[in-house]
Amino acid sequence: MSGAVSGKSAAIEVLAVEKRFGNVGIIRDLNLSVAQGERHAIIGPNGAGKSTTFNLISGHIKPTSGEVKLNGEVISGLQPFEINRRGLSRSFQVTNVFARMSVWENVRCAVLWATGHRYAFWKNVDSLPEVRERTAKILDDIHLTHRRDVPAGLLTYAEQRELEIGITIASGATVVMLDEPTAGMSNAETERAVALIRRLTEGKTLVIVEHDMSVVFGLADRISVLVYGHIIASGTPEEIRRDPKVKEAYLGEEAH
Amino acid sequence: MMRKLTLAIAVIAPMLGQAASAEDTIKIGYIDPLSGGGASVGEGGLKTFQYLAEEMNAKGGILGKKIEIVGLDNKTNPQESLVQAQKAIDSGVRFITQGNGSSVAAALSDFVTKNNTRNPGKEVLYFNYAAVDPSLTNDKCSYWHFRWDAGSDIKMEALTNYMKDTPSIKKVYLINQDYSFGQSVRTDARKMLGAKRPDIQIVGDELHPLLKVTDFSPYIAKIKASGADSVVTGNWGQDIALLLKAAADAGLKVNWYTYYAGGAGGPTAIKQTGLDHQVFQITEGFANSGNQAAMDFEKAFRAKVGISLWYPRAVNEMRMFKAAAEKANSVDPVKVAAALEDLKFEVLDGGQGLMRKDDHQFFQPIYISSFGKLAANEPFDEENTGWGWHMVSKVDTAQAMVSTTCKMARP
Amino acid sequence: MTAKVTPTSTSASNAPGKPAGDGLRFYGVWLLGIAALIVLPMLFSSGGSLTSFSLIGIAIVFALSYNILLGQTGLLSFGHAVHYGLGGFAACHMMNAVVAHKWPIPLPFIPLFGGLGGLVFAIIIGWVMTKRAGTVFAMISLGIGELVASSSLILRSVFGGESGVTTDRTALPKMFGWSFGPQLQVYYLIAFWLVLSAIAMYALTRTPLGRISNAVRDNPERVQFIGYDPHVVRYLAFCFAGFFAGVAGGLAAINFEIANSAYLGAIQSGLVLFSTFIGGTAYFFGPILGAILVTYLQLGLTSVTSVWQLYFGIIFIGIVMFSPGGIAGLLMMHRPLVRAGTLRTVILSYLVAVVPTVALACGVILAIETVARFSGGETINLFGIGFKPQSPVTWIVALVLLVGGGFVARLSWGRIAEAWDRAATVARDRGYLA
Amino acid sequence: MLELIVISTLNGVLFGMLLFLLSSGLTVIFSMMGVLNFAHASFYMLGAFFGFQLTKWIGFWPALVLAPLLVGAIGMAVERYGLRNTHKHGHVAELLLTFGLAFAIEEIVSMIWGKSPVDYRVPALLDFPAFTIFSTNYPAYKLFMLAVSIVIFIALLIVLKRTRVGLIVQAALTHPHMVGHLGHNVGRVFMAVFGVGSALAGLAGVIAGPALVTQSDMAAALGPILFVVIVFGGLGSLPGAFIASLVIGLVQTFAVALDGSLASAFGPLDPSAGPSVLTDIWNVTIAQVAPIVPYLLLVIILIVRPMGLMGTRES
Amino acid sequence: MLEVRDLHAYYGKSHILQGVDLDVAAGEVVSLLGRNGVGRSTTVKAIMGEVAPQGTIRFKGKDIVGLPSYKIARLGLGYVPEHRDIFPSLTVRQNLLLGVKDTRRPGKWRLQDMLDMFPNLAARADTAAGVLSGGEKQMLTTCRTLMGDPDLIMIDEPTEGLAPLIVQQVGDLIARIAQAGVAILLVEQKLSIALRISKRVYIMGHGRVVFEGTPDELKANAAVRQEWLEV
Repeated sequence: MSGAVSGKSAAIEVLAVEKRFGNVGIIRDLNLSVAQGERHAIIGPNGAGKSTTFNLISGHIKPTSGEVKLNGEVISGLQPFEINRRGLSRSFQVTNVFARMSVWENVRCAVLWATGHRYAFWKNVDSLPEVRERTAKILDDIHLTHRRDVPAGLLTYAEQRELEIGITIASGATVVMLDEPTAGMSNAETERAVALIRRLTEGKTLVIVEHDMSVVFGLADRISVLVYGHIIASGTPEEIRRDPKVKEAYLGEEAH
Repeated sequence: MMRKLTLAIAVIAPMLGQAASAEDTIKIGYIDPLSGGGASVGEGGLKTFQYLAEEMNAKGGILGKKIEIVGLDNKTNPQESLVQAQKAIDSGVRFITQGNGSSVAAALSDFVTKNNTRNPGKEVLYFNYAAVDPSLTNDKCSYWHFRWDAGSDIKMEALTNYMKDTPSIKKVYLINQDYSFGQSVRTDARKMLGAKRPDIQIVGDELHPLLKVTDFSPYIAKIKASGADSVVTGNWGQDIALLLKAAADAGLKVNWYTYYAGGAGGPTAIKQTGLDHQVFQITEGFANSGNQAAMDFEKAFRAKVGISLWYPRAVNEMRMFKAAAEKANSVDPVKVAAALEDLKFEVLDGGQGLMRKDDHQFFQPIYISSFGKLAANEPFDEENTGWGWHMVSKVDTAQAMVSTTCKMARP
Repeated sequence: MTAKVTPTSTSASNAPGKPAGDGLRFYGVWLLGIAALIVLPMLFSSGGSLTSFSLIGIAIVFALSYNILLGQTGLLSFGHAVHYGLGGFAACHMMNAVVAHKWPIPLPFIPLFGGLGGLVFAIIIGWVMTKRAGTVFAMISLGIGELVASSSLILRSVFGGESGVTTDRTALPKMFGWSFGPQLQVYYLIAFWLVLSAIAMYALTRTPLGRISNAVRDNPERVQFIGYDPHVVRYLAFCFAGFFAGVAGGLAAINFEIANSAYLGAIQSGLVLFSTFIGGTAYFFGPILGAILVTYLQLGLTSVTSVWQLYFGIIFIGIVMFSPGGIAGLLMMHRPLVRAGTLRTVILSYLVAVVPTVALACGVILAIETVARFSGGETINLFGIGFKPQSPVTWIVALVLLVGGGFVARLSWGRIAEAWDRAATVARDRGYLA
Repeated sequence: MLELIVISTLNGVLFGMLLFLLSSGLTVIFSMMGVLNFAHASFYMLGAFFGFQLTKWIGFWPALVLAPLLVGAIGMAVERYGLRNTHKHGHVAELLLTFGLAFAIEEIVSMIWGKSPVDYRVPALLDFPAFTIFSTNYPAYKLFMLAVSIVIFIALLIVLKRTRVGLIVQAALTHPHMVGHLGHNVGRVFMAVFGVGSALAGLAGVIAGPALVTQSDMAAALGPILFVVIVFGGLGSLPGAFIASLVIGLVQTFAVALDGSLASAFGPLDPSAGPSVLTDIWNVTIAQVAPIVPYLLLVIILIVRPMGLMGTRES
Repeated sequence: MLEVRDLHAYYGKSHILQGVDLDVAAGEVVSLLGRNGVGRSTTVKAIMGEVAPQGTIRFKGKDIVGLPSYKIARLGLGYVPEHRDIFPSLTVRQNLLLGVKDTRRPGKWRLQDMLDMFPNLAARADTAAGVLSGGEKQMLTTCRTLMGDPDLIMIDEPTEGLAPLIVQQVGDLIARIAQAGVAILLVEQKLSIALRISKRVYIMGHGRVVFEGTPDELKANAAVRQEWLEV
């Protein structure tokens, strides 16, 4: 249904993936291809399996069958941290920050692996200049510099969502997946978040799950529509807007 | 200013050592469990010593000095014992006494020895009234350690001397706790029985973990399967109570030769199981020993303290301490220690005892008694069960002597 | 493990970019601590005090090592004493070996071998243990604790049965002419290692690994998506905790000159859990406070009352219910107020509450002691006033204190809560409280 | 040999059922509330002492009913005034609360009843050998214990699976809010569950008290093994606890019956090597280590299958 | 029957509901529409007391703010949550029986009626509810709540993730409930059912009610649909 985009090599390829929980098939014959540098949105009604798709790609759950490739390399079956180390980073729909740690620490932790400090127990984390600079830059990018010493659990909801994005992009991954980054935000906050995402994912591959259509149409180069664990349509925003199947899936009525 | 501050902190801080109190009292540090699992035993011992101290004080104390027993809770933990010993020494204690747990005894003996070499002039004596591990008077012996209880090897010597003359014993089963004391019971029994009654068959030799068994039925099943007619066990505490209970439940009919069936809860358990005169105990004395002085003491003791005298050896210890101090005409530990060596002493239950110089082990007559319905001339029951100990055999001091490997380092 | 949000966390307090004054204060606190360690034995020189201080020092190292697990990494262990004990045995055997083979290793180096003892076991057993956190880890640690404690009685050649392994610390080669016979020298040895270990463990919290441990504690799932394997993080933290527990065990072995199965047991594991939790796991100094308090109570309460365990239980329950952040959490709650300058209102309400609360506490103590001593009939000595447990006067006093104190105390606590709300609101407005 | 096998099996089953009696309440509480109740063994001890005291005053049979009720009431109070307030701080705090409680209860018991074992006897009605196999008696009281365990197992299964209250409890396990939305008072359900769990521990105490030693340290002695049972069986699974009790009872009993050691299997080690860890391990008999075998089983099963034998979730 | 005035609710510090007003009269079917994340589910949760509400909520004239949810339920307010919280280990029959609040006072919906109404459920009455399909689960939860004899039932997104045919069936069920005289507050994303059975509709946006009217009014108002509902 969604063949590889010609011209560019695919950053993410999902090939005939299936996921069953017991007898229930959540994802059926899922095929998806996201080109390098593309901003790709996955939409679909509640319960269609969008988050499951995210979890399958990021290694959170393992597919029952099929394959997931990242930059041509098979990653299905790898642990999440192994996938992350190969350059894929994701956020979570439910805010998933390190609640008892400060904003600064949250972002810094996400920077550590990518800067090569790994499990080091002989370095003072405060005196690593490149870590500090990168963390400061990201904090600046997500507009949380003034909140740097506040425990993440005490941030406002919107701030936590922004921090979530910050953590996700902190590692410098080339493929970024955001799961409903603006859910629960006010209009103004949403606008700010969209601008933020656009800026931070410049030159990267972005996969986003989103309900807010203004966000989707504002951000995405291509859109895939997921219904019942299956992609029913894939194309540019205009193509999707016109697709009658999409309208039916969303509004439960024939287009009129 | 600093002094005041120090004082203030010292007042609010009970642990920071009290100043040594008046010199006219002799403080004896009683280090045994006063809380936790072993507390029932420890409290009984404390009451015994306190009773003895009162009795002596009423008669003028030792060389005119009053005796004070300082109870120190060691929670049956060797490290805690050392802390308590240190505290006691700080508060002017020069004599400590302890009995429960060979591990504690080993630690204390070692501690006292080191303390005395490192702090000359501040020597401390350690009176052991119940820890029976033979190593304490053999390879680990110390000049500063004196033991009034018979070592487990001595008790076994006495027991096997009795068994030697009891032809009905043919098949013996050994069941013991898996630690040094239990193991010494087991090895001594094998060795001594082998030497004295080679015809006796050891049909089983069991070690089980210390105080961890909740159900002894499997062990009873094994004993039964082995066809044993007698069981020898050093078990104490719940390990003897549960063992006897399981035996009674299963209807096992054997004779039990024990070290500690008379400990707290033991008599109750035996009465519950109905093993009438089938449980034997090896002790240095018991309530119905027939010795008038001992029985008078027992009566007075029970009236005052409310428990039976588990530790006739505590009486011997305190009285002998007094005798030694008077002999040395001093309560200086070094002089008392010297006076105690080879001191002969008439023990509570009658007969001559001897504190052997070679290993500081006290030798005394040993009794084998059985627990059951009381005869007319036996006034004392145990734990209000209506049953009591009955004399089976008395082994004289000479027959209860064992050799020692102790190479004592003398000051 | 449920993530609990505390007003300020370890991490927040030492983020870089703090004003220079903070840095000075930071080193000042450490120097003050070291000075106190040096001066203490000059103020209290009796053998008993020195022993107490030594034990407290050991307990602090042990509790800090436990907090690497509980506070830093979120692992609840019921068997931490295993490393402590093995460290103790390793140290004892090393000391004996040094003496036997005349190796030129003086006593001050011995705790290192204790640490290695704890570490080696952690390395061997840790990988499978730290596969999972939460209840599974807690239960495995319980099982391992029991297994090792039991094995220590079976493997006699290593553990010396229940009488343990003894050693003589004075027989080792001398250093600076110190024999380490006197307790004072041992105290300074322990103090030295305490400072060393505390600095090392504090430094550990400021390394990448330390920070990632916090992240694993807060959210092990998310950690995987920033490139880390939480299993490896837990394993490394476990090894460090094992090492420092081993150091503590080695110090204990030097202090007591004996290592035995009591080092390894459930009681020891429980005590360190008590200390750490009562002190507070969210701050580095929490376990230090806890270790001091618990060791002090353990040494002090036993000589005052026979039912010390009950007081222990009550204190512990009180902390769990009313201040799950421990003493440190309780203290640090006030920091934003101090900064905002609104502490006064709260302090005043505390002063009001002190009297009825103390009365209530006295009532509780009197009631407990009356019951505990009823059969024995020993007099209860409360602030120099003697109470006879059998006398109805005692019961009435206890009852009045309990009910009256309890009633008034509740009222005054209500006022504290109000004062808190006021102070906190102001602090929040001024931006000192998030 | 046959004799030993038969008797060991019987003993194993009897002991296993005693373990189940003790751990059923713990399982019920864990499965419903996710609380690992460290004070469970303390409630068991309270049951034994209440049973002892009430037996003295009003006889064994009334005590058998009354003592568990008392313990249950205490359990409910603990839930209502302790655990419920602690719940928001997470399971660790709840667990630690019960940990402290265990400390306090032990001391209270020894304050009231002293530290020595009390004379708590098997009721006269059941104090006779029920049957004899290979000349080994089986006392009626043990069979009574066996019967009670099985009755409790079946009763709990029925209550949980068949009755309305059981349904509410089961539903509240996964969806407490939903149960509230259907008009059921979940708080009271949890309080009742904790009460029932504690009462079961109390019942176990009343019954096991005369068979074992009733003493103030009995809780500490039995506590850890109960955790082994419920973790081994699978946290929260009643059938799991039942099977685990049996397995551990049998394993422990048969381990005692076996005298085997590595030395007896492969011959003694060269004695010239001297004492070492190896000789210790070589010479230790299975019987010697029997009581620690359960802990070994625990560790192994948690490593291999963290949810336990029949469990469905890890924590 | 249900009166909500100036309802506010917060998740942590985020202000989710910013003054919601709505009414449901006895026997009336009302739909609450809007996109995801605008606060529709939070509104019903706040009414049930699952989210701490501020403002006024009256049910049958009684103020229910601050009551525990089981008491609210006992007043006759039924709630079918978004995620169809069936009790998976219990059988279908047991699930239904748990809906009954008081066994001594049978309500107007009986177990047999339910099973008769839904042959699918009847066929699986004694299997564990966990294996049901999404549509069957929706039927089950709705029926379960009905067993408690509510006077007003709030159903949150009943058609979520359901195939069109099943959506139809769910619509029928809701219509049948309405016929029986039970008031309904339907939270929906799909317009079809809502427009078919509602008497009035509310549309929410950004934590407020932004439109109130009849289905016909909504159909006529393309601007509102475009801004607040459509893709």
